[in-house]
Amino acid sequence: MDLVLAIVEALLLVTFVAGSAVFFIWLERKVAGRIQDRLGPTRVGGRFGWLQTIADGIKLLVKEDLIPADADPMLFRLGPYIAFCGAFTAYLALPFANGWVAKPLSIAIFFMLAVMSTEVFGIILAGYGSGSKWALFGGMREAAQMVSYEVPMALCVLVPVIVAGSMDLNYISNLQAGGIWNWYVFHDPFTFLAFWTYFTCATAQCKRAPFDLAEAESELVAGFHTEYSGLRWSFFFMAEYGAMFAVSGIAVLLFLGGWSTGLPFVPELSSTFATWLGSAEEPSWLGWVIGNVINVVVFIVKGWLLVFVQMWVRWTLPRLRIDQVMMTCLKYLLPISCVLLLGVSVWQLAVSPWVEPYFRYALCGVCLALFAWMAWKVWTTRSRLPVTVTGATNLWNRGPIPPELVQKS
Amino acid sequence: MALTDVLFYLLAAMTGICALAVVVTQNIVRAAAWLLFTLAGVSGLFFLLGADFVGATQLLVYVGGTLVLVVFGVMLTAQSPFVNMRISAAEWGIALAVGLVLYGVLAASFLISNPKGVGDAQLGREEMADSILLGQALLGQWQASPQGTMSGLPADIHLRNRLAVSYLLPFEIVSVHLLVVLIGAAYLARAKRRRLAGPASLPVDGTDVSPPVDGQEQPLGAQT
Amino acid sequence: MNLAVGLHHFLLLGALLFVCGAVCMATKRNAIGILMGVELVLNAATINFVAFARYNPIFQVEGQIFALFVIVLAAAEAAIALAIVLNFYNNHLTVDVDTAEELKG
Amino acid sequence: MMELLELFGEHPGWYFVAATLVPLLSFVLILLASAMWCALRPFRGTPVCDALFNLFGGEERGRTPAYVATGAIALAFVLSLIGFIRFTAQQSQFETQIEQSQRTLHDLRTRAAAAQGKDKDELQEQIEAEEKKLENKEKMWESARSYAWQGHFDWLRIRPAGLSDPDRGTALQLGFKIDSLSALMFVMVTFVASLIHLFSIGYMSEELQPEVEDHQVHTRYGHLVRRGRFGRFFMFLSLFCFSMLNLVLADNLFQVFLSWELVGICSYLLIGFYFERQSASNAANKAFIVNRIGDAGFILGLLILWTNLGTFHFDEIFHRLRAPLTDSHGGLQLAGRFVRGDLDPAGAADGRQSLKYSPNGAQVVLFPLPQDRAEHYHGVGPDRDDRVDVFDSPKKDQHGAMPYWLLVAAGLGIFLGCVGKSAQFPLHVWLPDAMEGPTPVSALIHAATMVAAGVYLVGRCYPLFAYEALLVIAYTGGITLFVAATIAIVMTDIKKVLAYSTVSQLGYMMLALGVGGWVAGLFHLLTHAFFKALLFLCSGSVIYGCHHEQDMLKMGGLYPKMKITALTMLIGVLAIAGIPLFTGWYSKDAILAQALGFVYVHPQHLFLFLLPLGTAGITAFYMSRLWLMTFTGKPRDEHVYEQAHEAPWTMTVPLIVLAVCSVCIAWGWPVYDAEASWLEHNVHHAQHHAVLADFGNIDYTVSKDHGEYWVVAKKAEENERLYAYYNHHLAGNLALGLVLIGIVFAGLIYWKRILDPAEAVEQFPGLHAFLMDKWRFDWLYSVVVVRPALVVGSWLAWFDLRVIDGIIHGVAYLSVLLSKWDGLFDNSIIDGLVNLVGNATYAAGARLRNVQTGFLRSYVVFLVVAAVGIFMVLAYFVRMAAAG
Repeated sequence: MDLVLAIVEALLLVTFVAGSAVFFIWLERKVAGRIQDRLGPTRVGGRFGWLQTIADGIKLLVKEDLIPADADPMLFRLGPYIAFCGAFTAYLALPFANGWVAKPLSIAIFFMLAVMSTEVFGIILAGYGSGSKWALFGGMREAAQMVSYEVPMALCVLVPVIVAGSMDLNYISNLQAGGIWNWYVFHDPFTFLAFWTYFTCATAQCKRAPFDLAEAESELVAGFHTEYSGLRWSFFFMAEYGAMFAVSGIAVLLFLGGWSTGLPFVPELSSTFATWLGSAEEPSWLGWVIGNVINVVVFIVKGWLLVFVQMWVRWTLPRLRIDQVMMTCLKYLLPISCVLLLGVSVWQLAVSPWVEPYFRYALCGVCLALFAWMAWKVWTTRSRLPVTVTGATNLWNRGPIPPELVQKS
Repeated sequence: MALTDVLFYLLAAMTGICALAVVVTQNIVRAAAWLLFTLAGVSGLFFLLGADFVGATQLLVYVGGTLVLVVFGVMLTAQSPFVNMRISAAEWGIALAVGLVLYGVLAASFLISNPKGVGDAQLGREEMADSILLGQALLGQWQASPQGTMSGLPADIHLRNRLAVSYLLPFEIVSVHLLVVLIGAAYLARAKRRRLAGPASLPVDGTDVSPPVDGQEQPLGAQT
Repeated sequence: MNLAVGLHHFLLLGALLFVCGAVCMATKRNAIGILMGVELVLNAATINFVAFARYNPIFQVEGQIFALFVIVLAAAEAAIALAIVLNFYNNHLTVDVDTAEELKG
Repeated sequence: MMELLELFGEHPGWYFVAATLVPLLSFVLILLASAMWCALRPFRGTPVCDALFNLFGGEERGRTPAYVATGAIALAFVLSLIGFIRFTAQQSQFETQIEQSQRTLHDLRTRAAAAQGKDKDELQEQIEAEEKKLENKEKMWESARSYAWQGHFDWLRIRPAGLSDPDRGTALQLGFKIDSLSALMFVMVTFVASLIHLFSIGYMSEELQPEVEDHQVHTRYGHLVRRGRFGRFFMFLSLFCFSMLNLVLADNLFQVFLSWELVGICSYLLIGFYFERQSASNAANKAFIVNRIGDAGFILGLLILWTNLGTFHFDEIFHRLRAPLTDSHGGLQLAGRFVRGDLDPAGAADGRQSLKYSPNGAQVVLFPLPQDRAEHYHGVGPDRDDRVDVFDSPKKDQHGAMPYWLLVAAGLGIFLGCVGKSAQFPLHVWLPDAMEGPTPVSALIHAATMVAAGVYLVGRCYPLFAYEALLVIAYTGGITLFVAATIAIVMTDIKKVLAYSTVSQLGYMMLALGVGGWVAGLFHLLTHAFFKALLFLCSGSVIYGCHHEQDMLKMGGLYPKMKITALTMLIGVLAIAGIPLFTGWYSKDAILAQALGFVYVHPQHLFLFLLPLGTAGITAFYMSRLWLMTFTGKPRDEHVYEQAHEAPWTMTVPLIVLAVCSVCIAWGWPVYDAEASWLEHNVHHAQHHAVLADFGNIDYTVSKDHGEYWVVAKKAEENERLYAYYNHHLAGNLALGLVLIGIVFAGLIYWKRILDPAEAVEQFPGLHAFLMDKWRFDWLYSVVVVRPALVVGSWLAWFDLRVIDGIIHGVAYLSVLLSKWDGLFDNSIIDGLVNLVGNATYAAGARLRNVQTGFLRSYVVFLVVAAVGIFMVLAYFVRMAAAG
């Protein structure tokens, strides 16, 4: 029986990862098109260009699998699977809703970090096994980058863990139910900073721009997957997008209140519905399911938002140099994360009893105000987005736009 | 033949076979790959045993850290991946013989001493100390000292200093030791000038392993 | 010997890993290969610890904690060993331990 | 530092200790610096060594040693001056009170005589009160008279084997005893020595050059050329001063003996300063050996005292030997004298013997220590019961007895040491030869340090000299002063004349001590120090000015060339001649007066007055001869005259200072009163009451309730002191007449040149030759002592070479033979075994080497195999254990 349950869960997760990968590829194209004025994605592929992705999938499925002559076949084959397994296994401990998790672990976040750290190895093997110096360089760079970015990432993860006092993601996100000010990102200055630091590290961890030195086309052709094609190649990208959503999910669960809607005075949904439909004595599992479905939706939306931010950053910022990447990690992010860790410990011990919960309210208010102001600016400027003939965008332009610059469409 | 038993046999088979593969393979990078599966299998066994924390640590430290380190070592020190470092068949024979004897001795030792095994404990019984218990033991809040005389300790030791035994101090010591080791390793392996002038011989597969200049391929040396 | 998994099976597996590690150390000329052998041996020890922790309630805490220590110290050992290997490589341009025989009597 | 200051504060005696140690410090400093210099010299070239080398003086070491030594001795002078002032201040407060109360008493009496009625009664009461006060003052006066600072610590303690507790056993002590005598000696020695140091800076300046050519040493290659020894000279001077000061400081005979020998070695080193010169090294050896003869006697005396008294401490010795002043019934008739008696065989009981008092007994009573509790003591003597029980081996707090002849022998032995040091009659021969040393050294030896030591020691040990010993001292002094004076007449070497004058002056001192003029002798010692130092430095200045020309026959008419030297030397001459108001006058007249008093009481010793009296005239004669020959008339040697010049200031300033001192150092008030000398008054404080007991006829019959004893003249015609006191001017005038005659003679002969000394020589050729040969003492000694000693020595040498060395060689040969066999044994068997073991080990190692392949994997295999083996063995044993 439990065997069947395990298989079902695995299938669900696989479908989710693969599906989200497909969705992300589509989203990436659209975002890139929007941000960089790439006309293709805004035109082809039927409505919203959904056919393009399907075509890509079919192409990858039917494409021939090349193995270079002086590659090490075994390692060459092993690479993608290991990478994908790394990313995929992380989902085992990722709760999508209250109690909806494949393998409830009391050390879920630790487990996720651990298995995601094995993804490196697949990339190394791929880079080495390809028997190409570009692949080798890419793999080495990637490995160095991921190994070193794991450290500040783990430290930043520890910050909310200290606040919550547990490594159980489910428990942590339940702690953040209720008003948006209960989210740990607003809990104290250190968690606030830890969120941004974590997000940076996570971006680098799943080798997204501006840290995608591995596939720096300008320097090495396509990094560790230069020699790959077809399905194995797509495994890498499934791993990448899976990892993207995984780290985003971790961020959501740790900082952004997990599946809590953030609406004030709304407690955790599933138990609410359960007691609402049933009673406090015997809560109805239907209400539980309904609440959890809403939770899943909320959670996934939050995760997708973060993924969208990652894409936004990717298509906005230029790529760093490898030594700059390393310097950023080891000279800046690592000390910062250490300071955050110490600071949050001190805060929890000494400061928190005095300022709770007013600091949360204040920080939350400030951030919301800031966000609202930025959204307002974006909204107001987006209505008359100037597109210059050179195609460069200028978001923060003030004042009337010279009419000859406005492109008639 | 419960599911856990099946899983055990699968994982054990994978672990053992990959370990043997580590021994027999001649390509060091392949050996590293086999070692990866071995370690992963071991961690899987830990999860199977219910030791989640240890398993996760195994994954994080070994697979994510040590093994990558090893592979980096391979990459940094590879003249050519297929350079011949074989040993004579005689040595193979000796090593295998000794290994078999050792295995026989080890197996015999506990098979003979206790044919039926310690109790009839089955996997799945939830008596494994979970991570919370582990943390409490580290902090000394939960009694973490041997109770029985199996370890040669007197039977009443837990009566007197039951709460006293805490693994926090060893843990701290180990962590400090780890820090010291990392610093020392970074110092040892810092980027030095090669003794031999001129570029190293190019490997047959064209992998350029000339000494790193900006340290981008030398995680030990350049990053600290 | 019953198929129901018991302590024996883990001990046998640990013994197998131990022997593999020993043989690996004994048959590799590559310094890093020898390092892998060491890792195998340490893993064998870890397996035994955790297995005892599982099957002997007396050790259900110690087993895991010692396993943790073993893992951490193994990491430290690997770091140092690799540093040494790198130095060795810088000096000998090879990682063949047979070339390290300056002190051979 | 603070502790040291507090020490100074609480015990002023430490001033003098410090003053003693400072020269030693400078000696050590210079020694170390020179040692470093010599050690660094070979390593010049490296910068560090060069820096150090220059720090220690560099190639040409400057005057630094001189400055160090001079500064040290000057500091010592300052310290001892402060100590002296504090001492006299503490001492004289008693007397001032006494004098003031006496004055009040006197005018009270006069007013009482004048007044009548009831105020007369009041005055009477006041008078009685004042008298009662004065009685106590008399006690204070006595305590002031014997006032002293002392302190000592055990240097090394001699105790019987197995005796562990530190208090028992006898200790050799180091300590200091400061009474007014030693305080004065300190001031004198340090002062004169400082001036001599200053003088030497100029005089020894040629030693500064890195290469000095010694014109008196002829080698195959011409004159000797050596490195200058400036620093060495001042190093020795410092050591010399330290030894002398330590000698003066000492409170026990042992310490005295130590410094005694130190002085001897210093004199040896300094007399032989130009040791390349044959004459200098001979003189040094002579001085040293002659002093050894004296020291043999000294050691003898020390041994006698140690065996009989078990102590070296002055006060203890004196307390043991001399009768106490009072006992529980008041003053004693024999107070302060030796109490002699005979042991009668009867009455011997439990280790004691009964000793019966008799004036000429064969034994001397040793009195118990301590004597501060006179109440519990019952005296011995005619006025008490004339028996006392003495122990065979008495402890310090018991009565004892020692043979009188041993006491005399001890005194004579110690005096023999003094004879050697102070160059008295039989052993005076070394002093004139000591002129070979540099002139400042001669000045130091003659004025302050060495020869003064003998006289000082005699004065210190006075209470242990028996009557016979004192007589010997007196006659020795008399003979010495006459002999030396006669020789000095004919000497033409300017320094030799001064040397012989020194000898004769020391004879004066000895004579004075012998005839009971304790104060006079030491007083003369002090004054003589000043003017003799002056004279020597003047002669040094003359020699320096005449380019090391010492012969007076080549001098003359130098007055215009060196006025300062001439005038200061004239002052010295007048002082030593005893012209009134010069220092010599006070002291010499005191000696003559004492001798006169002695001769008056003991007419059989008439010579003890005639010799010094006549010698006073002779002294005046040869001293004025010296001065006139040197400075007046027309020059005898044009070359010397042309070259002559005045000395630099470093040499003239000491002359002037010393001249002033030798004029007015002894003045008192009124100046013309010979008895009122301030210096004599001060020396008088230190006089031991034994002197009074022997020569003063102290009357102790005053009853106890009247207070302590004091001095009164019982029978003036039996009291040398009082007679001397009353006839001071008689003796002084006689001497003055002779002095004037001598001076006139000298003036006629050597200044006006009316009389020709050559004629006198022709008239008495034998006498002249005899005097020129210094009474043929050297010949006598060489015949009586040296040659026999050489012959005996040759015999001993033969015995040594043939017999002793023969035995030694035989033994050596045998041992060589033995060791050869032993060597064979060693090489074959012992080494064989050792090599066997070594080879076996080596072979085993060579076998085992194969195991150490250097291949890691083989090690692993060994490891595993070993583990398996151990495991199986263990399992086997476990099985055995399980099986039971």
